[in-house]
Amino acid sequence: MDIAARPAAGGTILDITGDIDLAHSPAVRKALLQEIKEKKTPKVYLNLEKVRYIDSSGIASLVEGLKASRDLGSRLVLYGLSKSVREVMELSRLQKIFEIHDDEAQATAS
Amino acid sequence: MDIAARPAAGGTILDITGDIDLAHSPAVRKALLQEIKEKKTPKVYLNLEKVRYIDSSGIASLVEGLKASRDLGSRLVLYGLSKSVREVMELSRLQKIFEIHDDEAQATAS
Amino acid sequence: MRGRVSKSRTTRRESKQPNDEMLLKLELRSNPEALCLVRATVERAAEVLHFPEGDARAIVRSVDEALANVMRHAYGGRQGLPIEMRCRRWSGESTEGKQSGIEIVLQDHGIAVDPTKMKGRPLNEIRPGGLGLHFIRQSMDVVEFSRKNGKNQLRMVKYLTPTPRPAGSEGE
Amino acid sequence: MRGRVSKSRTTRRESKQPNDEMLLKLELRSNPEALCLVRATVERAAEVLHFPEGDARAIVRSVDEALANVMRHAYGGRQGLPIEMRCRRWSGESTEGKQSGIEIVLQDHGIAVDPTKMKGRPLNEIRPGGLGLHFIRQSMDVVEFSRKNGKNQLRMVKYLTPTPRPAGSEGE
Ligand SMILES: Nc1ncnc2c1ncn2[C@@H]1O[C@H](COP(=O)(O)OP(=O)(O)O)[C@@H](O)[C@H]1O
Ligand SMILES: Nc1ncnc2c1ncn2[C@@H]1O[C@H](COP(=O)(O)OP(=O)(O)O)[C@@H](O)[C@H]1O
Repeated sequence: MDIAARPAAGGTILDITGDIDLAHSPAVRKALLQEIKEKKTPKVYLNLEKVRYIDSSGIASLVEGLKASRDLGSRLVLYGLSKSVREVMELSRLQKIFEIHDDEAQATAS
Repeated sequence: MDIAARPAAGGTILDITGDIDLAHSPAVRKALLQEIKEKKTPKVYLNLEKVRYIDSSGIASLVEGLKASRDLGSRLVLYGLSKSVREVMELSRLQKIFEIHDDEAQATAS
Repeated sequence: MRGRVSKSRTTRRESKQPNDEMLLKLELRSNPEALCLVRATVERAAEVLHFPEGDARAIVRSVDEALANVMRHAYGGRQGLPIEMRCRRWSGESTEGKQSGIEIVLQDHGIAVDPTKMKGRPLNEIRPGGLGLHFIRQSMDVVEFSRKNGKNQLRMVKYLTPTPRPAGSEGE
Repeated sequence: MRGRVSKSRTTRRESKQPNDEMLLKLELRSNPEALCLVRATVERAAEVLHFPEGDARAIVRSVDEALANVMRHAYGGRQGLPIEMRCRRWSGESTEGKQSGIEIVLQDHGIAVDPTKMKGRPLNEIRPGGLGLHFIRQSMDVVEFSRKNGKNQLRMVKYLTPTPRPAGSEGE
C-alpha cells in the first residue's frame, strides 16, 4: 500500500497503489481526512487506477472522506475504478453518491 | 490451462494459456509430441505469451519436444516468454539451446 | 484447422473419496496483513474449480469480509489469534436440484456471535460501516453461522452454475 | 509538494511474541492442481514481507518445485495424501550477520528421502528432468532436509536483503 500526493487542477491528487482492505483502509482514511479537514484542499482526487481490491472497510473510509468534504463544502472526486472496485461501489449502492470519473483527464476537467 | 492449435508460416502455432506446472505439463507434452511426431509438422511454434509460470516439469516437456523435433529434422520455435519463463530458461541453462524469439512476427519470419 | 487440442479439467478424478474433495485448510492469525494472502489463495481455488471471474470475485470478497468481521468483532481487534479456513469442492442438493460448487468454512475462538446484531445497516443510509454482511449475503448461496465446542463457525457455499462449453471445445 | 503521504509497513508490530511471526499454515493434498493455490499464497506472503519481485518469484518457484518433488518422489505420484506448509517471518543470524527473511517448512508422510539421490542432473546434459533441486538451491539461502517422527521435513529460508528506501519516501 502506497499513498502519494501531487498537485492537480484546483486541488490535490492522491495516488493509491495496492489493496484497500482492513490492513490498509486506516491509512487511506487518514490521508483523506488530512487532505480534506487539515489542509482544507478544495478538490481532492482519489486515483484508484492501481487499486485491485477494496473491501467494506475501504468503502467506509471513502464515505468518511465524502462526509468531511460535504461538511466543508469541498469536493471529493474518484477516478480509475477497476471492474472489481466498481462492483463493490454498486453492491454498496454508492455509485451515484460519489462523484466518479473514468480517468484523470475527465476528473480534472470536471 | 488451455492449448489451441492454429496454422502459421510453414507449420502450426500452439497457443498455451495458463501455468505449465506439474498439473499441466503432461498436456503440453502430449500436444507437442502429437504435433511433432504424429503430424510431422515441419515447424512448431509455441506461443508462451499467456504463460505466467513454468516449472521444471514444464521445462522437461519442452526438452522432450525439442529432442523429438531434432530427431525428425523439424523445428520447435518458442516465443512470447514472460520475465518469469525467461528466468527459468536461464536457470536451466537452456536459453541458448532452444530457438527463442520475442514475438509471433519475429518467430514466423525466422 | 483451428481447434482446441486439449483442455485440462480437474473435476473428474476424485469423485469416490469425499476426503479428496478438500482443496486446502489454512490456519492464519487475526492480523489484517494476512487477508491479502487468503484472497490470493481463494481466488485461485475458485479458478481451479472453474468459477467465472465475476463469481470468483464474489467468493473472494465474501471470505475477506467474513475474516475481517472475525478479526474486528469476534476477536475485538486483537491480533495473533487463530483462525481456520477450510475450502472444499462441494456437491449436493439445492432447491434447484443437483449442484456442485465451493464450500468455505471459517472457524475462530472469539466471542459468540450475537444473532440480534448480525445485520448490516439499511443500504439507503449513507454512513461508514455495516456493509460486510450485505456483501456476503449478496454473493454466496448458503451462509450459515453456528457455534460448536466454543468455536464460531461460518459456512458458505457458492454454486457453480454450469456454463455451456463452446462447441468443438473438447478436442480429444 | 509531490510527496509520499503514507507507506503502510507490516514489519514492526509483533516483535515480542515469536508465535505471531507465523504468517500461516496450509494443509493441502498431494494433488498437482493445488500447486497454483500455494504459489498464489506464497507470492503474496513474499509481497507482505517486502521481498523484491525477483526474490518473490524465486521463493514461489522453490516452494512449487519442492512440493512437486514431494508429490512425485515422496508420495510416488499418489494423490490425496497430506502435505503441510508453514510460513513465517524469520529473523536470526547468518554468516553475514543479523538477517531477517522468510522461512518455509514443508512436511509430508512419504517415504524417506534417499540422500544419495538428492541431486539434479549435470546442467550441461540436455535431457528432461533433474532441474528442481537446482532451482531450489539456486534460489534459497538455506535448504535443509530432515526426517522426524516418520515425517520428511524441508526447511527453506530466504534472506531479505534490505533495499534502501527512496529519499523522501517517509512522508509522515
Ligand atoms: N464474526 C462476527 N462476530 C461477531 N459479530 C459479528 C460478526 N460479523 C458481524 N457481526 C456483527 O454484525 C454487524 C454487521 O456487520 P457488517 O455488515 O460486516 O458491518 P460492520 O462490520 O461494518 O459493522 C457488526 O457490527 C457486528 O455487530
Ligand atoms: N521430496 C523428495 N523425496 C524423495 N526424493 C526426492 C525428493 N526431492 C528430490 N528427490 C530425489 O532427487 C532427484 C532430483 O530431483 P530434481 O532435481 O527435483 O529432479 P527430478 O525430480 O526431475 O528428478 C529426484 O529424481 C529424486 O530421486
